[in-house]
Amino acid sequence: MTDILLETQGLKKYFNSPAGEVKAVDGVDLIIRQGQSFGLVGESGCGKSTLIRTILRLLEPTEGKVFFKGRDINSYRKNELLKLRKEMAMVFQDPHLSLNPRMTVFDTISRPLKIHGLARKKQELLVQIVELLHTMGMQAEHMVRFPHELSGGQKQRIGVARALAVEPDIIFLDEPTSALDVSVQTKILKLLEKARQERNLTFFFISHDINMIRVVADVMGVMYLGKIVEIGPKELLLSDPLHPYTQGLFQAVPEPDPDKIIQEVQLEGEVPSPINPPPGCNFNPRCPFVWDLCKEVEPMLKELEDERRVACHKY
Amino acid sequence: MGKSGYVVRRLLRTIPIVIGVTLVTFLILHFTPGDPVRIMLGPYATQENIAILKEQYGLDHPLHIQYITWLGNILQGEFGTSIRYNRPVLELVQDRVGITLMLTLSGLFISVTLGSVLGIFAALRQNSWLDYLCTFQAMFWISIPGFWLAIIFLYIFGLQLRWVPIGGLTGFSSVILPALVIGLQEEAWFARPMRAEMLGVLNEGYISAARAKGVKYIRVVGIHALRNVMIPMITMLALRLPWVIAGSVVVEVVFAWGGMGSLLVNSVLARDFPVVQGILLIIAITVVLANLLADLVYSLIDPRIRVEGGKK
Amino acid sequence: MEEIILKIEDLKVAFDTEEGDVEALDGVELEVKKGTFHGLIGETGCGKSVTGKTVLRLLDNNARIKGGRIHYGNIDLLKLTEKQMEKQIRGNEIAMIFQDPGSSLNPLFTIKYQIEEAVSMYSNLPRNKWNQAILEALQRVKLPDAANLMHRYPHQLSGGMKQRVMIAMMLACQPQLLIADEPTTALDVSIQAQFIKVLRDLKENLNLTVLYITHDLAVISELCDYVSVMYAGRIAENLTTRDLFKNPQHPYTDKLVHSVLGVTTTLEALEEIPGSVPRLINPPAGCRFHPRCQEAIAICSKEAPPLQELAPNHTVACHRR
Amino acid sequence: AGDDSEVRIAVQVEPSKLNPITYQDTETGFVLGSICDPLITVDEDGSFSPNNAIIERFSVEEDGTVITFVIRRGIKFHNGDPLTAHDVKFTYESFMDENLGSPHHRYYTGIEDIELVGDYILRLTLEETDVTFLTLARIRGHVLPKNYIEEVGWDGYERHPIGSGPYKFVEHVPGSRIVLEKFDDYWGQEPSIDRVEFRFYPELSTAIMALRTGAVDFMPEMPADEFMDLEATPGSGLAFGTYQKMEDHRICFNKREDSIFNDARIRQAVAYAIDVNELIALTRGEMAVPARGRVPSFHPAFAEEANAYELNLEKARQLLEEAGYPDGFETEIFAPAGYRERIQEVQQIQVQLAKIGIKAEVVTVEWGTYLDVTADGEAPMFRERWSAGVPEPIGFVESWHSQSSWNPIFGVYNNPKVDELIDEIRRTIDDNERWKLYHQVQEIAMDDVADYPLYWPLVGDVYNENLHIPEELWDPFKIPIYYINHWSFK
Amino acid sequence: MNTAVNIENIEKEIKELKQKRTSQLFLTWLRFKRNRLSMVGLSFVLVIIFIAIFAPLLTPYDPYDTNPFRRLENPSREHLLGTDELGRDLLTRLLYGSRIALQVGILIVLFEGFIGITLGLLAGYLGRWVDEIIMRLVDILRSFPVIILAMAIAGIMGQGLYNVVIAIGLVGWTTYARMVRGKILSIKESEFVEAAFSIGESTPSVILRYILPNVLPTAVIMICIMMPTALIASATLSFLGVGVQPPLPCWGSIAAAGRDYITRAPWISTSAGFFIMFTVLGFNFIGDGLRDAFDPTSKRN
Ligand SMILES: Nc1ncnc2c1ncn2[C@@H]1O[C@H](COP(=O)(O)OP(=O)(O)OP(=O)(O)O)[C@@H](O)[C@H]1O
Ligand SMILES: Nc1ncnc2c1ncn2[C@@H]1O[C@H](COP(=O)(O)OP(=O)(O)OP(=O)(O)O)[C@@H](O)[C@H]1O
Ligand SMILES: [Mg+2]
Ligand SMILES: [Mg+2]
Repeated sequence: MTDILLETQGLKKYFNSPAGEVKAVDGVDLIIRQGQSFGLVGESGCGKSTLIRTILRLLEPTEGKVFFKGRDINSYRKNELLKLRKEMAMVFQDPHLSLNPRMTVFDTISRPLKIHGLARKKQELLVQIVELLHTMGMQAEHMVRFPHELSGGQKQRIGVARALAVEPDIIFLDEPTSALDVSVQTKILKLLEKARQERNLTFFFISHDINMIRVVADVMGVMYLGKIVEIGPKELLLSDPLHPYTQGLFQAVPEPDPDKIIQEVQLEGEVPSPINPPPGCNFNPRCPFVWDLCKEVEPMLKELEDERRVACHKY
Repeated sequence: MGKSGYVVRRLLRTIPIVIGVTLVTFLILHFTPGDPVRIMLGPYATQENIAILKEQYGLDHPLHIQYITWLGNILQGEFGTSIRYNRPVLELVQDRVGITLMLTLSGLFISVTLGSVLGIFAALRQNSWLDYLCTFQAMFWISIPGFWLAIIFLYIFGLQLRWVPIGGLTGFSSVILPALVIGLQEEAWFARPMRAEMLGVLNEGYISAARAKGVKYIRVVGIHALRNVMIPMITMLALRLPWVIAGSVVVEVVFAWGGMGSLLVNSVLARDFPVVQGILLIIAITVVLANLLADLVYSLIDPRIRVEGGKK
Repeated sequence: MEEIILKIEDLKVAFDTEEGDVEALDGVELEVKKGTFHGLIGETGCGKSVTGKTVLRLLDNNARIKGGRIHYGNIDLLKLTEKQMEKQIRGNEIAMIFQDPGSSLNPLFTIKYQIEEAVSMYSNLPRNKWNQAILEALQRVKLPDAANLMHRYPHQLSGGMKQRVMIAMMLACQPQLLIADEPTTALDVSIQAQFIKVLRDLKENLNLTVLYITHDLAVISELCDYVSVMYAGRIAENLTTRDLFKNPQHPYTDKLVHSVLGVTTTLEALEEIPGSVPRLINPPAGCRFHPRCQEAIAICSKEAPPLQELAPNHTVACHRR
Repeated sequence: AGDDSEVRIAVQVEPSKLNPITYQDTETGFVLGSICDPLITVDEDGSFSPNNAIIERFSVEEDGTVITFVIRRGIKFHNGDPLTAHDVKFTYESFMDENLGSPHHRYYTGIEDIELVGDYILRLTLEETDVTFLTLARIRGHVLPKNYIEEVGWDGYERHPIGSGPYKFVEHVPGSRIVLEKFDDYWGQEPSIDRVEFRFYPELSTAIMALRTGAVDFMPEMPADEFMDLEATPGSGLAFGTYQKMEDHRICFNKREDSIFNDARIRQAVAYAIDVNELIALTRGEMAVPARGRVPSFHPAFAEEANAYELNLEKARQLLEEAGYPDGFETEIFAPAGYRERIQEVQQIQVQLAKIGIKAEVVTVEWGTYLDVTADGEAPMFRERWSAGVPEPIGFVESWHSQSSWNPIFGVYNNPKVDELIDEIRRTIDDNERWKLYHQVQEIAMDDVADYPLYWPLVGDVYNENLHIPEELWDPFKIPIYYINHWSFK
Repeated sequence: MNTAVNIENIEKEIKELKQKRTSQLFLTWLRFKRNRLSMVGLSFVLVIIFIAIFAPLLTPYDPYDTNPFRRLENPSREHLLGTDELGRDLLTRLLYGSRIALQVGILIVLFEGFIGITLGLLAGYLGRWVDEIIMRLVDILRSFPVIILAMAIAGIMGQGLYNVVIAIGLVGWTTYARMVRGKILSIKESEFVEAAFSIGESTPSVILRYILPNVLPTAVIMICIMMPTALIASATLSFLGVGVQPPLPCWGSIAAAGRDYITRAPWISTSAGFFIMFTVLGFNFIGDGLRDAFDPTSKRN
């Protein structure tokens, strides 16, 4: 068993909105180990993005702790935060929106290098950037381009290169391919995996596309309405989902197999609003196995064998 | 959040603005050099005369006392008494507000109808000569100073062609030119956004969806698109109001209409504090209220506002 | 042989833009059989939506239909006047659901009003029966509490509900053919699953013909009988859904199918199509796929391959087949 | 006008309050002129005359301290009340009442006593001999209805003023017009025109267009430029008339200690450098008489010997050199904004002064600010105008008196000799003696260049040629607009 | 592909980078150029700038040289547009007037632009009460008609060129502030700013490198769009008698002064008004073109 790289304890992030308090992340306990590729799935609005933004301290948590390499990241003072930024990096969902339209590729990638003092002289910068571009399957000529002069896939590769530039320990990937076409998606995923192997990186993927998480993750988590409902090694989770939500979700995924027998949908209704989540288990209004306890008591994330954990009163 | 909540919040937001407006109004006139009493009495005034009148009008008190007194009076509907006319400001305004209202409303009417029609046609016939003509004429009218346009119109249609009477409010035909000046100058502010909004709305999914249903194009434009375009147009209407009023000031001066505008200009020049303050305040509050009204009106048109408690 | 309800022949559409002409469609050919679900797939920008909109003649102002025929039954839609399209075809015969459920409903009108527009035009019911018809339309797509729901405004519905309202509205027109342009792309998996179920039910109960535009092969496999694969404004391959997964002939189809997550479940096995989708302003000569094709030969860069029939219900445009 | 019984008169400024005791502006005077009757009038030759006036006759006692008025009988106010000596007394008292805030208040402070000798005879007693009293305090012609004012109050009066004049007030539509109507019981010449409408045209060009299109019939005091232009336009359908206005135009200097113009040589230099003829050509064309003293040249008090400072740049430069400014200096010359002619002249003066090295920047400021800065000594030079009554021209010279309240307004002038002479003027009953004193004052002040007189304007009225205005009204002491009851349509 | 990095080649490419950067502007220029109206506008403005620079060479007269004996003359060989009410050559004054107009216009937009952009930046970036205060102030000022408030302000400070600038600017800045704030709010929330923070950029650096460059085009366009408003407002103030002082040859005051002579010398007002219209139209066309050129998404499609 490898070292724990990242751990969250009861992490919460609430937003104020005119309609009330949005409980976007509502008590998340997670453990990410060194070298893992962790994948978190969940439906739109369940708080995935907010979770990783809070872990990265791009948002201040409302409650709870995040330990990175054993140290509480809230104990980092403003000037130390820079260290943290070198160790954690992020790749964003929309390659187009996450690049400054007024910076060339060169500028975009050179910023992290400069900020963290990884290259000072122009020559050093050039060498490193070209190397990064080559890793990403791009050429030096791309350095002079502005984002709008690149294709979507190329932009996302720049986004990845920017994240890789600081040689971080962990990279958070917020649906890194959902804005891309299938054929391009493959390329990015492969490049990411290659980089992970070569640099011994830890990945934290989030996506609503179970098929993607299935392909890239070792360990998989399922999130529902601000909470993790189930977590465990990918194979086990896929073959034997425990939480009723996980089961329903996996069932709902259409399969590109014309021979598959089409099953009846089990997940009725929609994700409730995070402003007034149902009492007890969040999932109880949609759960086919609901009993009274579920409507009153919130299930904790229980540790099962094989590193699996699930938050359901059934277990 | 109910709709009444929205209305209340919107009303509350108006209060600091109204207070700010009164403060600005009050201060501006008080920092203005030139003693109102002296102007009133003219160059022949003696010191005693000045002192007596100052006391009479409370102009000898410290500024903040004057402000509070003034504000207190305003709240009671007392806008003070004109120094020059020796009549209540409100009465003076009442006498003239009709004229200004007629001018601004008829001007607005022309600009909104003309602007909307041109804007819609330009959008429907995008990139046609009509579209370019619409853009060009809109630019043309806003590139002309209002006073100049007024003078030229008067010169051509009044003096040379003698189509309309010159000066004063003497009947329907005398309203045409002044209203036209305001209308043309403002029309651009409706035509161009109307065109842009219309183009935007026509590209919306629900327009295609309505057409896919087989709804006639006229109906799609007239009902589905127009209603959506109305929301920004109402905002624009409120937004342009101060400009229309400013335009009507100039127009009133040129066309010798004795509305609030010319009263204001004369009073500014004569430092008739109470009148200027009163009118400035009335105009500013009208604008604030117009904005409020616009917001409320489109909360009626736009169902989204009722629930979300704010604009999208 | 099944009846062909829609037949597109050699359809060419271009857009005038500031940068030049975009040849969005360059000889699209496909046939939709009555009572089937016909999928249209391809990467972003390949012309799927343009094809759909051309059928209804709802293209943007800067579009030019440069040639081709669209046979609907025995009418050539491209020959009709705008009036005739409005009166006879749109809604009446062919209806269309657009990609984004949020923007396809007019935010300022109630659901009822928007469905009523359709009901009033196409059903021969007296006015007092309209409400009933609206209710039925909503219930047909399994919307709960339809009586209440129809008085709501679009923003008061969730994405999935809006999408179902859209179908209800289009079905209320009682069209023969429904064009659905990526109706599920914006939806979550669980909602998408519910939506697909609704469609499937409709297919069974109403004998609906649907031209289903998507880039999600999984959805195709669950819903469609036939598929057309598009690449850069042309049809690469017309085939059955089964063949798509089991027997793709065009190199592009092959790559596409195997680059789809889910079809392929390991990263190593995922196929990668080198290069990127060409821009349609100056598309490559010959076969538009040839710069990315590993099987390309000399002729591919010179001549555009015509669609040739390989088997019944299977045509492909490739020099190598 | 299409309707013969109505005359429409264009005025540029709207009368603010139709109150005879507080008004300042000419326009209010125009309106009140038809509503009220003058107490005393002045004849063509400039002497007091009871013709057309409320006073039938008046007499001044030997030492000049007692003045007796005999009021004409049979005069009625518009409300039917007879006009009596009580009303005249009331009017005088109103002027004297500080609380009513008449700007002319100070002219009446010399009144010791007002005595009603009968219903129609009134006796004023002055504290000391003041020959100028009658000129300065002739109630600007308007006798107020005592009973009416006591009944409706001053506010009420201002809303609906009445008098004994040929026309009665009908309505004031603020910002638009004032309408008067023929008063049937008028004692004097019966009006031939039934209605008079004063229309307000703040914009001169609009007013002129209105005149040209016949929308209005009469425009008093048309600016010279426009007057001459219209006059030269053939077929305009307009008629023209002029008269000299008792108004002097001058350049004033801030003569306070700290000012550069404290030095008389510099003022003289400026006087030599200014070419009055150019100024007249610029703004008035034919319509002005160059001023060489402070009193109109037709008046016996006019000082022929006073230095007129003909244009002489040599001399001007020499004076500057003597004063220690051989290369000139920089200064400012002020004019009130909106007063076109003054601004134009000031610009021309700027050009003229530049020739002797004085760089005068033109500053135009708002009327209100203008009054402040000129009175507070912040304007080194400024372009003023002053009108005063006749026959006694005291108004033109009195501001030179160091104790006069006008003195600071014109930049402070302090010359004991002049003070003495002006005091003497008031006490001197003999006309010829007094004229001589006037001569002396003017000679001294002109030598000093207390201020520099420019010209006397000729004022032109423009009217519809269908309107008949009797010849004799074109007189500085009559002025047609005060005699609308003598007008008629052809 | 060889992975060995050839520094020289890359440096060459960096040079290209600089060329490309200018070609960015060049692209914008191309888009701008395609718009016929904006080219017309540009030529109008260039003509005015040319006139402003070379005014003394274009006319033999002095704009201040009065001649009381040759006033209000009709256009003639000698005086192409005749003379004004002081006998000055009208054309000369109008030509020199372009200097004043440009000066006033530029000063106004710079002044109001500076205040507006600064306050807009502050409001947008700092948010909370700073935003609240600034935006309420904007609301308050916008409730007053500009001309009327400017008239009052010009009254306070006395007239003159700089006071006109301040008077108009004190209200005019609100437009910039609103625009800039709106823009910042959207940029602030954008993913690339978040990305910048995620790589460790400091707040000042984010403002400087990420926010400002993206606001700048908006600001530039704003300035071009506001120029006409500034010119017209200053002319209107002159008309109302509280503008630039005579004898400065300002178009607004020439038109205002000339209106008294409209029946006799209509060309005074007409030609001054024409100069204003010409310039304003030019700037309007340019502003319109720029808006399209800078923002390729808003192009007429
Ligand atoms: N700044 C914010 N203010 C208020 N509410 C917010 C804010 N950011 C996110 N939320 C709300 O928090 C909830 C979780 O949002 P989040 O973006 O984390 O979801 P997500 O799982 O990433 O969804 P998606 O798959 O759509 O990206 C949503 O309901 C969202 O509306
Ligand atoms: N109005 C237009 N003007 C110019 N080009 C257009 C226009 N509409 C579509 N295009 C171009 O036509 C091509 C086909 O567009 P289309 O919308 O049909 O793609 P699509 O296959 O539906 O893609 P997506 O999967 O992203 O919806 C694209 O390259 C697009 O850029
Ligand atoms: Mg997200
Ligand atoms: Mg599409």
